[in-house]
Amino acid sequence: MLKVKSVVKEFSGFRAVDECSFEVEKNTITGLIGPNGAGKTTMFNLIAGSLKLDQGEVYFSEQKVNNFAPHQIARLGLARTFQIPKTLRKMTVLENLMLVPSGQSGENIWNSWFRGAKVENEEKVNAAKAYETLEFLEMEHLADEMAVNLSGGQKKLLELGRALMAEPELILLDEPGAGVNPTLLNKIAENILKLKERGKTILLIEHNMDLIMNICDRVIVMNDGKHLVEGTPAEIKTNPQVLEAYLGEKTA
Amino acid sequence: MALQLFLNGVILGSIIALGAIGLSLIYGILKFGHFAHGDLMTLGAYFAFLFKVQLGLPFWLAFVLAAALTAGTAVLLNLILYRHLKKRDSVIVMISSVGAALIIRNFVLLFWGPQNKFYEKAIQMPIVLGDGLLRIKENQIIILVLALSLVVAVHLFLSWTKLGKAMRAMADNIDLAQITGINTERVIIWTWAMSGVLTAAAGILLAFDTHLTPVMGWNLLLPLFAAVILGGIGSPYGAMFGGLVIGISQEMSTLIISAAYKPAVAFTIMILMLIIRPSGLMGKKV
Amino acid sequence: QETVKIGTLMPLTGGLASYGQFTRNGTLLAQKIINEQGGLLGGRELELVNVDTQTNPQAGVDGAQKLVSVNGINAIVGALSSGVTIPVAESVTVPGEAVLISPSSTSPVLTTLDDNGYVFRTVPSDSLQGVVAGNLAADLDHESLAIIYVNNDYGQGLNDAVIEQFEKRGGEVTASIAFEPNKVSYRSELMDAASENPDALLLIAYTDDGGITIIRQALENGYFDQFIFTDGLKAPEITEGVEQYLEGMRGTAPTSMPGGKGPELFTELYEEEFGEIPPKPYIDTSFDATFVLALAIEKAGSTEGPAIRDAINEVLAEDGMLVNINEWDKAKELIAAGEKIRYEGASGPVLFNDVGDSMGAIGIWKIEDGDIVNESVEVQ
Amino acid sequence: MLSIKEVYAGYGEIEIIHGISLEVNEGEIVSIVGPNGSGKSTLLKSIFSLVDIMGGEINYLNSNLSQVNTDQMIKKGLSFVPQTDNIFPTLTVEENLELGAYVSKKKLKDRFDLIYNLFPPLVEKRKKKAGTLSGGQRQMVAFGRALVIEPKLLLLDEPTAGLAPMYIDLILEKVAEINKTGVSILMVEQNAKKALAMSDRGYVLAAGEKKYEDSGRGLLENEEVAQLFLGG
Amino acid sequence: MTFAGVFSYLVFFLIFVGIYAIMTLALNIQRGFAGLFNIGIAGFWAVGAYTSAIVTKGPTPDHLGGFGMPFIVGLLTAGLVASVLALLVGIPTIRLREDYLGIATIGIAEIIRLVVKNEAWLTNGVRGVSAIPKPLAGIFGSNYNLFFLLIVITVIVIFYYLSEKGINSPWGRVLRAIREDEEVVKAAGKNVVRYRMEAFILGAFMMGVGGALYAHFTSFISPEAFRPMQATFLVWIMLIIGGSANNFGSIVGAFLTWGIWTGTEFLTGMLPAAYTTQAAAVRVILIGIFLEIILLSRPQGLFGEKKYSSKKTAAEN
Ligand SMILES: Nc1ncnc2c1ncn2[C@@H]1O[C@H](COP(=O)(O)OP(=O)(O)OP(=O)(O)O)[C@@H](O)[C@H]1O
Ligand SMILES: Nc1ncnc2c1ncn2[C@@H]1O[C@H](COP(=O)(O)OP(=O)(O)OP(=O)(O)O)[C@@H](O)[C@H]1O
Ligand SMILES: CC(C)C[C@H](N)C(=O)O
Ligand SMILES: [Mg+2]
Ligand SMILES: [Mg+2]
Repeated sequence: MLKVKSVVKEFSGFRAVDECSFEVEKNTITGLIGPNGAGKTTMFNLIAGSLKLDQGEVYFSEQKVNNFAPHQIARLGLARTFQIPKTLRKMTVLENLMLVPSGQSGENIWNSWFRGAKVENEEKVNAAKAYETLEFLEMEHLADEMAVNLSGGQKKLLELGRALMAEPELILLDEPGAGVNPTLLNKIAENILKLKERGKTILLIEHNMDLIMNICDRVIVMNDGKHLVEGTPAEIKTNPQVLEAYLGEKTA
Repeated sequence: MALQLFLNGVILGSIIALGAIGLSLIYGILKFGHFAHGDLMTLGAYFAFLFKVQLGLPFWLAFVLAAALTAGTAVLLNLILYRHLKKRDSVIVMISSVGAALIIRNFVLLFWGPQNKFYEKAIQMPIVLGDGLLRIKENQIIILVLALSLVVAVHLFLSWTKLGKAMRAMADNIDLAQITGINTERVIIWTWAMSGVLTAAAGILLAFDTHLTPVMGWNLLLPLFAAVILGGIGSPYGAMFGGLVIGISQEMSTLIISAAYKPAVAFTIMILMLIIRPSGLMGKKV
Repeated sequence: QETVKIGTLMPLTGGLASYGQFTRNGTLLAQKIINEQGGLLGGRELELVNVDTQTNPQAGVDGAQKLVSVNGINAIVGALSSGVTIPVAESVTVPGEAVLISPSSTSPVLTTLDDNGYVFRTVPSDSLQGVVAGNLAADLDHESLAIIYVNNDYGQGLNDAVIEQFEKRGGEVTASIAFEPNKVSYRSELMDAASENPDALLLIAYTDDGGITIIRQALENGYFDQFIFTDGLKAPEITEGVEQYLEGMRGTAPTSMPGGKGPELFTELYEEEFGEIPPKPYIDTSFDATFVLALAIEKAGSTEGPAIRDAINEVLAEDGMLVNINEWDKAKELIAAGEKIRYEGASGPVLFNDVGDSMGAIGIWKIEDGDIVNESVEVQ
Repeated sequence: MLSIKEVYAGYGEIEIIHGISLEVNEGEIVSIVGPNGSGKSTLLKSIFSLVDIMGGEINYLNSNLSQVNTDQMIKKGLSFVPQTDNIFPTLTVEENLELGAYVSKKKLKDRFDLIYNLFPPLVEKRKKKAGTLSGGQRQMVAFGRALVIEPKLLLLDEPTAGLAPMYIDLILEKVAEINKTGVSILMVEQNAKKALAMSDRGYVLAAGEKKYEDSGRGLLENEEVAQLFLGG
Repeated sequence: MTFAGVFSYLVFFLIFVGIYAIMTLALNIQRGFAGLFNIGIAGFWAVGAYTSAIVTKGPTPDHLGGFGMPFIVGLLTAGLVASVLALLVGIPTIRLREDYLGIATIGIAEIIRLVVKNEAWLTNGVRGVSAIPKPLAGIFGSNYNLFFLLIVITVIVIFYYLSEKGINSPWGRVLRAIREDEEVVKAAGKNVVRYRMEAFILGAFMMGVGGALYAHFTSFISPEAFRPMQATFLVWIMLIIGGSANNFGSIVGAFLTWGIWTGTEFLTGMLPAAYTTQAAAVRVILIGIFLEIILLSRPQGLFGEKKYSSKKTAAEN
């Protein structure tokens, strides 16, 4: 599904990602963990096309996507969330979601001028889907709220919602749990599992070990921009390198 | 010829630099392009005219008084207008500054009329160097010396007081600056006052070199912005450098292209800059 | 009773601001005389509606547009600058069928303008001034000349005419450079003009939007010390602060024809009303333009454009009955009696040829003790 | 030392906090927990007048904060780490820390060493612009900045969000340590269990109102609270 | 003034309001909806005006021309050339941060003004292009302005309709989203640059057409007509006063602002001639003060930001 090969990214001489390689199997939940500054978010940005690779290759569904523009990769079926939530502030929550699906014919100005009926119909379908997503996130009551008025956690949920609307094959989630209330977090975990049931593939950055341990099939650990180790959650939990670099003695 | 043009460019460039420093700081901290900056420059020049010609004070005193009055005006603009619009879209503040520009320019027209004015009616003959290779007027030497001392003064001010750092911090995140204990209101006032002084100086020196007209500053506004962008928004040193580059390249350009297109040089450099390195030569990477 | 309106396009700001106030006085004086002597068209008062052209074609056209299409005015005095008059004529008054009389636009282009006979002027064309100026330069023993001229039809026309005459007299024009108004610095233009060390600079400009700046910058950078000026700079303002350098410099400008009592009478009436009359040109011709329009309206018995146009040449004739500038009453009686009029105007007798140009004289003026004095007159 | 009385606050016309009262006493650790959007951050911000205060009173060390300039508050030892936008991105890490000492006269080099000890990853980033740091590193800078002045009362808005597990425990440990040196702490945490476990007292907010108020332990043991707000 | 006088003044006034309203609608597409900070309106305006003038005028020795095309061809060509200009300007700058784009556009507008000023073979330089033909001149006699007003209104109605329709569609939603956060839109698989470009070009097209209407109405254009104050900032003031991102507000803003701009002319017209300069200055000062008062008291504009939405409420579902 996703293959990353010896990827390198430098920021003015500093190697944030350093010859890192890994693979993500179809229809799995893969955790990507590592200390702060290990290069996880940077790796996401490279995969999603928000940053340009210095070296290496990225394959998505067998296709080489090195240095595709973000929107091109998104169209191939990749969705991502942002670690620090980004919202369309002065648009409603519903619109935030309805924006996402690609190939809407009304996104072409000529169609919106001259093919009103077709556009209308598509919009209805689109709206229905958005409501579904909101229900899934238990945010229906916020449908008409401006996104700017959401709290930090609600914004994280909206991030997730947008990723869902894209009907992606692969979803990259950057710390969906950070700052989220524990009760809600349990729900997010359930939802991620449900996504997997629906056949999606998920790559997940998270510092919340409970979440990682409970839902991941495999876990990849990055450190200093490199691929450190990889294995099942249970293996990772007891790996001495991981303990030292990431979990700290106590958690073990 | 090239040497002469270079000298002319340095003179124009240092005037632009003086104006651009304040514009850049305001842009950085308050996040809007201050379109009344050129007209503040005009106002400064006319204040000096008031003191020097109409009231007959010596030049240095007129300079100081005019700078102080212009600084006061800048602070006042902030108090009456910009402060209240701060939380709004930066475009609103920008439009408000266009309004302020109109008011200032027409205030000048109202009180001093549209005709060209001079600090000294009598003209000054140039010092001719190297067998006509280089002509420089005494006034132009004064301009260079004054501009240089002001730039040094700004440098000392920014590095010896904590103000420089506070300004940079505010340019980054004004709310956080406030909870860090920076008295943001006061820093903003200082910023305006400092820009006021510098821009008045720019206006006075420009008029000193040529003459006063109510549109002198407005006409220089775009080169000022070009200098700011070239140097990187929010960077006072960048603005100085940008000003010089703009001034020199404008004047030297007449060697290659028609003088009529001189003003276009500033924009062209600016646009190239935006394309190649949007953060400016000395600006922060964003 | 409704007033009869005449529009005036006078610059109160911009390059010719220092002329506009006085030329406007000229029109006001005509208005005063006419209204004191019973108005026109059976006792209606004459009203002048002025628009400030800002010496700027755009503002001039916009203003004229309003005069014609909003105020319904079909007779206009103006504009001063040829650069304003020509577009006003082409874009507004000719298609709008309004009569336009310029008191000062001297560009030769006006002669050939395709105007359906709606455009007149009370001054001679620069084909005359150019000859006088070219001769002046040659008579001053200049062998070479640089010309800097304002980039409009006036500057260009006069520039061409001067070159032609000066070269005819064996001189060489080393540079001829057009400039844009309202720049802060003209050093590059001056540098070009001075590059071949000509004997003098002939400057065709208006005072406030470049002329004075060019003179000062030419002097202080040592580019020129000999100058010849034209009608756009015949104003004492140009010498302020540089008196000692300009002493003895000469220039040309249209002036009143010698003989005839119009000019003297005009000076007297003007000074009675407004105080001393400055040595600037076109105050008298502005008076005349207004007076002639009033005559034509009276003759036409209407304020419609075509009627006024036709009436102008019907009412004025070389061999008509003499009317002085303070004899509006008499003029009305003569018109009522169907007589033609020989108008002995403020600038001399006013008569138009079939393209609407009038005859005239060019004077040579000189700077003496910082003042402008008339030296001699050359007649066409 | 800090007492918030019946405060109403919000953004523009929207009222978010509906009359909340809260106390922090000398030497205490107090935690605020609650669902996302319940107004926790807004409440903290209201202490610094960063939001619109519509009613009530906030007192710190016997002075009414609405009448005091922010720099005065800092001088009196009040320090705040916001939840978001809590660093100066174009300034270097070191400059960020220096700004923490803005109101004090002396240079606090020894404090910096203490902070670098606390967060070793920052050492090699000293001269780097803070905006280029990873999420977790930024959090460290923000925390560090607030510690520079030796605060008397430290306000923390989710100090552990986005941190690697080893740092979560570390930070909470440091918080406890700092508290031992006499600094009072008021913090908002989503790591609610851990936070409450170390707190003297805790508040539960929901929908802009105070729902529960008890000792840390008390709240942890409260079935209802656990069910609704602590994830069972 | 007589009734006829008042009426013809009103018509004249409304034509200018209409031309400005077109500019404001166009700016609203760029700024209000797509967040594009164009302060080079004057450039597009000038290009539209000159294009139509050159295309429709008969042969002249003064500048490029002699095509003698019909008015409607002039309008469309003006819109197209302005669009091409937008494309060219947009290629390097449209990706930039919004205020950079702003300063780049104002710079380009100035360059255009310099070109218009200096390339006499093309535009007749500072002397301007005069005698630009008026469509169907001579047929309507003294009611001509009324006819022209109808043309202007027709153009406004078309542009208004297209703009509203576009903005309430998914296309508009993408634009508004870009204004909020580009990254999000990119992550959703949309080509941000293309959308911004479309909005920029569409707005430029409308500005070009507006410019053409202006040229044909005044029948004379020169570089002076395209100074930043009248041709750019006045449009901005109209947009802000009406309320950004609000098409109706844009039109009302144009009406009010132009009303004040010209209305004060009457006041100053009543003063003696000796005070003309002062009066003109006082007039502009008053306008400035009025603008500031509006900004301070109603920064969201008279009509505020309209809530455009591709789907309005849950109820519809
Ligand atoms: N734009 C940038 N310029 C320079 N350095 C950068 C930039 N972005 C990231 N870095 C550096 O790259 C490294 C990796 O950052 P990244 O954000 O990928 O970490 P992370 O693994 O996501 O950490 P966290 O868990 O704290 O979010 C960090 O040291 C950071 O300072
Ligand atoms: N700038 C703002 N303008 C308008 N409303 C806001 C703003 N910031 C927050 N809100 C609203 O205030 C409410 C409380 O937000 P706050 O950030 O205080 O929540 P919180 O309890 O800190 O949540 P979290 O745990 O998710 O950080 C939310 O409903 C949010 O919609
Ligand atoms: C008033 C005059 C200087 C005008 C000049 N003769 C011209 O035709 O433009
Ligand atoms: Mg990260
Ligand atoms: Mg919060």
